[in-house]
Amino acid sequence: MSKITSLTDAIHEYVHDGDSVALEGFTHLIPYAAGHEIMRQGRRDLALVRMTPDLIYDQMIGMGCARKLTFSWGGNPGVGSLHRFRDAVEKRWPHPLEIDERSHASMAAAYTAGAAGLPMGILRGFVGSDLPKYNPNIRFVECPFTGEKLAATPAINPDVSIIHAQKADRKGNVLLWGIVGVQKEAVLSAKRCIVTVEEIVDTLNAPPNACVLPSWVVDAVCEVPGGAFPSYSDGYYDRDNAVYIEWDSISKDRDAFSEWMKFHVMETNNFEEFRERLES
Amino acid sequence: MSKITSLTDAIHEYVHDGDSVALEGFTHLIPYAAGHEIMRQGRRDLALVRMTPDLIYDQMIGMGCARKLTFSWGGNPGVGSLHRFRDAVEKRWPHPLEIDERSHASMAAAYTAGAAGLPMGILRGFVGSDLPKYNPNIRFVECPFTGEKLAATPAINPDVSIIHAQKADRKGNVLLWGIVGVQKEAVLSAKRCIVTVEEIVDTLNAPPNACVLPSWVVDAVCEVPGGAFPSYSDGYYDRDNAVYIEWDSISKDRDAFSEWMKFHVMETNNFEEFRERLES
Amino acid sequence: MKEATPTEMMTIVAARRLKNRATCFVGIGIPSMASNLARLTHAPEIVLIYESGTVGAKPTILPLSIGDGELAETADAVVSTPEIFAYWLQGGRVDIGFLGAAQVDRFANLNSTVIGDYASPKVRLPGAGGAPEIAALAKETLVIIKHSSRSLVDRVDFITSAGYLDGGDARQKAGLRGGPSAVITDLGVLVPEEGANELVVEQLHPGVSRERIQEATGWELRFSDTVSETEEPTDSELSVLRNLIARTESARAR
Amino acid sequence: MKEATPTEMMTIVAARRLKNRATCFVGIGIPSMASNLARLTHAPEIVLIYESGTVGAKPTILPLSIGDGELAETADAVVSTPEIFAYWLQGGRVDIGFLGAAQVDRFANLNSTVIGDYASPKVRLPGAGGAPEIAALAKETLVIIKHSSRSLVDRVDFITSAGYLDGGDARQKAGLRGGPSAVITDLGVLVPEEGANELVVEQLHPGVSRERIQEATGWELRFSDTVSETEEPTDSELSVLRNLIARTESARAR
Repeated sequence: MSKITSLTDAIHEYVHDGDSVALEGFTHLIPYAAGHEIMRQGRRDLALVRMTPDLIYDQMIGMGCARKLTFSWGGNPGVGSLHRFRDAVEKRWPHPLEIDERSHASMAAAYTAGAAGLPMGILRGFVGSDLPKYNPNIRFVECPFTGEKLAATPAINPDVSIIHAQKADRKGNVLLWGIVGVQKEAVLSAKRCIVTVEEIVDTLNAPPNACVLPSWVVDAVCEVPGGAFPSYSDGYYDRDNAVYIEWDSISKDRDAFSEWMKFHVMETNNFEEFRERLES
Repeated sequence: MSKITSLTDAIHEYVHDGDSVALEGFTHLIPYAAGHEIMRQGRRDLALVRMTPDLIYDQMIGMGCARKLTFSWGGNPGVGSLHRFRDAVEKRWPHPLEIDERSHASMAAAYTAGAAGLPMGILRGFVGSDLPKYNPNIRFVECPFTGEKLAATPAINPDVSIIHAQKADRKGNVLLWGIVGVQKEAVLSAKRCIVTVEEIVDTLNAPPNACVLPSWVVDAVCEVPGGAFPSYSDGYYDRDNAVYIEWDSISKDRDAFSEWMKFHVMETNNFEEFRERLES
Repeated sequence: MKEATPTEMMTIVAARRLKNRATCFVGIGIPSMASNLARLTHAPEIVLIYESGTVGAKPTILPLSIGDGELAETADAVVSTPEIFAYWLQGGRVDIGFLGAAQVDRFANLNSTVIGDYASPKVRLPGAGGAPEIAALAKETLVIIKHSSRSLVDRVDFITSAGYLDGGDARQKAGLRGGPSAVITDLGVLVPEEGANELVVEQLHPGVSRERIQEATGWELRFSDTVSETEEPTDSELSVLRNLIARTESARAR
Repeated sequence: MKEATPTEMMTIVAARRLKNRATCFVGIGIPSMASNLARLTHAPEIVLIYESGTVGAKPTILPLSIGDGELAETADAVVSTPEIFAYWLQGGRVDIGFLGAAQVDRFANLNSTVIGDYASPKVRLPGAGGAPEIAALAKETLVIIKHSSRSLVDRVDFITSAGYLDGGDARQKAGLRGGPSAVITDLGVLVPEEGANELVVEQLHPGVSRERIQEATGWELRFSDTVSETEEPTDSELSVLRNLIARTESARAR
């Protein structure tokens, strides 16, 4: 299989039922097209990982792809709840969802540890919080120099990480810029990794010290223009806030949600067709 | 005192006898001018910190500024020994030098911890090495998730860090690029910090995700063109390898060293005069 | 000028607490509005850090999400998420953190996790986000919340972010410094009483009576000896804020 | 073509061990020369990582320092020093690490710290640098050292970087994988014998006798059953290497 491939083939080859899967992107560059393709291909029992689940995980949870969610903030930014996520946790619909709930700082430290080949990240955190009472994945270590108690968070090492970036070159080197979130860490902590990009170019012309992922750490690069919609790609298009707002009413009702997903995602062949149906 | 100031004033105000002082720069952007000014002002009992001591620390150690050195590699890159460093350790000249010796990876983790407000950094390191037998600053912690033994290194938090960068704007925001080493961490881990720059410009025009230090984390910015000589500044001048090679013979002999330092550094008023005497 | 709405009031009261050159760790919504209002009025050199990794953002319009392109474009530096939490928040560089929550209790503990039981919650809230570490590591935090007896409660159902825990020196004993310096609501301002660290009313917004604020609070409120009426928003505060919002809305409509 | 010098021989023998697409953590000197030679001959897609933070450097001339501008300009990515050690070396992305040392012993342990006693050394060497972690974390390491009875010793004065420790499975028991796969000298190539992990001679360079290599070694050497003579450098290897060096020297003279 060549490194530069179609999204369909990449998801088929690298995302398997039961995998732990991280789709990262902090508001910016969220890999929506890849999330849709995972649903289209009917993946099940995924252990989803993401700091801020966002709409794409709401959809995947509602469609029954996920058995578990590792996360730190599950809301619709600036709008309110993720109703499918809530329904899964509150009413176990479409089935129960195991949660591994942390904080942003500890998720970031956990990805960092994963990328750095360490079994845990350490941070000053969780003191006084009730989270450690409910999450056995939050523990504490003692500093052998000062005796201080520090929080420890187990490394995140997904079976597969997926990110969206602005550009790749024909060899599969990837360039992203702007708000880069934990994407580098998500890629470097994963066993396998897929990158969707706005475009494939002859040369990246990356500025010094830019966030570049060399092709040999990436398994598949897929050209998917607009693949972060309704999130955004700095330099390409803005966030479509209306979609985020509309999602609130679509997702509130189970039937309305299922129908919307069927029409827009499951019955389309790819992200382009999804966009067409959405805009028609 | 204004943020943008002369190097003389900055060293006078921020570097005190007895301080722990880190001058960082990995081959590139080594703050030579600042090191010279510290010697000119006759600072004593400094606890020097630097991954790769290089010629500038060889000079400071030989001139008797240092009581202690925290480091991971003390050689003249591509040339051989740092003779003044060796003389201090082997023969206690001009006086004994306490050493806290680590490895690159642990120094990097220690600066990172210092910048991150943690008392220690953790790494996979030192297993099987004799260094932990001699350095009580290398200890081990157990991962509460996997039971693995990981090396711990105490955070580095210098009293003052000094780096050289390419540019600052008139507000004192600093931009560096190319091989950036541990400079950001050195600055963010320090109580006080001085940055010398090649030039002060109206606007930085920093590319996205560039290494920028906002003015409010920097205490003093000093315009010192060529201030990294004989190291280099990417975009300004190359490394002067001849100076590195010549240093070997200058520094081998105590008297030759002392005379050279007196004439070139101690009897000059600033880095510009040093350069003139060197080239004459 | 038209009277301030409750949201405007909260925003202006919060903005007034921000000193020039303060470093603020800012979330979306009122915190972002308040700190940008401060930046456009009395605190031009305030430093805004958003958890998406933008340091020194100077947006001309308000961001809708924490990671809007506007923030990255106007920032002094854009760093990764691990770095923003490790070097900038945990590194001790944040003077003031803003926090919202579904519930705050009499010792200023915050809940943004669940209403009801954790394992089978009545309402599953979005969760912690950056809050526990902001609450623990900022030198000072400001809590902004709409006043009601469901949001200001005697005991939060779940402590997501530590305030003063059981009150007194419990927070300090747990090894935490800082803490909430004020809870700003649409009715007034509550501050932790020295020593006990129980929230007491320090300010009542114009037209709000002691009875009204008590009625909207889930515990028996105490009032500071120096309780005062909040100064009316000035015309300048109101017009800068309203211009900012109008600018934001017109930019978003495009 | 003029016969290979000892340094050229070491360089060529090291280069031959580098497979295409291998990721190499490279130091200055012979390692840099060898891996660039490999890149310019049989391994065009080899990935060179220098500890100064350059990933995928493709220098046209040899760097004199580990942080030459040439490395940054030709690299795919230039990252910070903490990142290069944490994400790239410790993260398990390095196939082959190169190490030099002042001393190597019969179990391939390396000393670059002191000759004599640590507290008052006869010779203070530069120290560890990146070596202990390269030795521990690269999937495989190659040691390059000039052969003499002072450098190939029965026991190193100080273990800076772990080889096979006391031999046998000592390294594995200590929790380390990988390990030195070869010690390449100007006289031959030594490899750890399976099981015992004692260095035995596997190759002798052309014209080097068993007696000569034994004389230059500080312990009683054993020879592999399959000991062979190193293949002569080809004209192509020699000319590419000499061109690279000439190009480097002429660039430096400018």
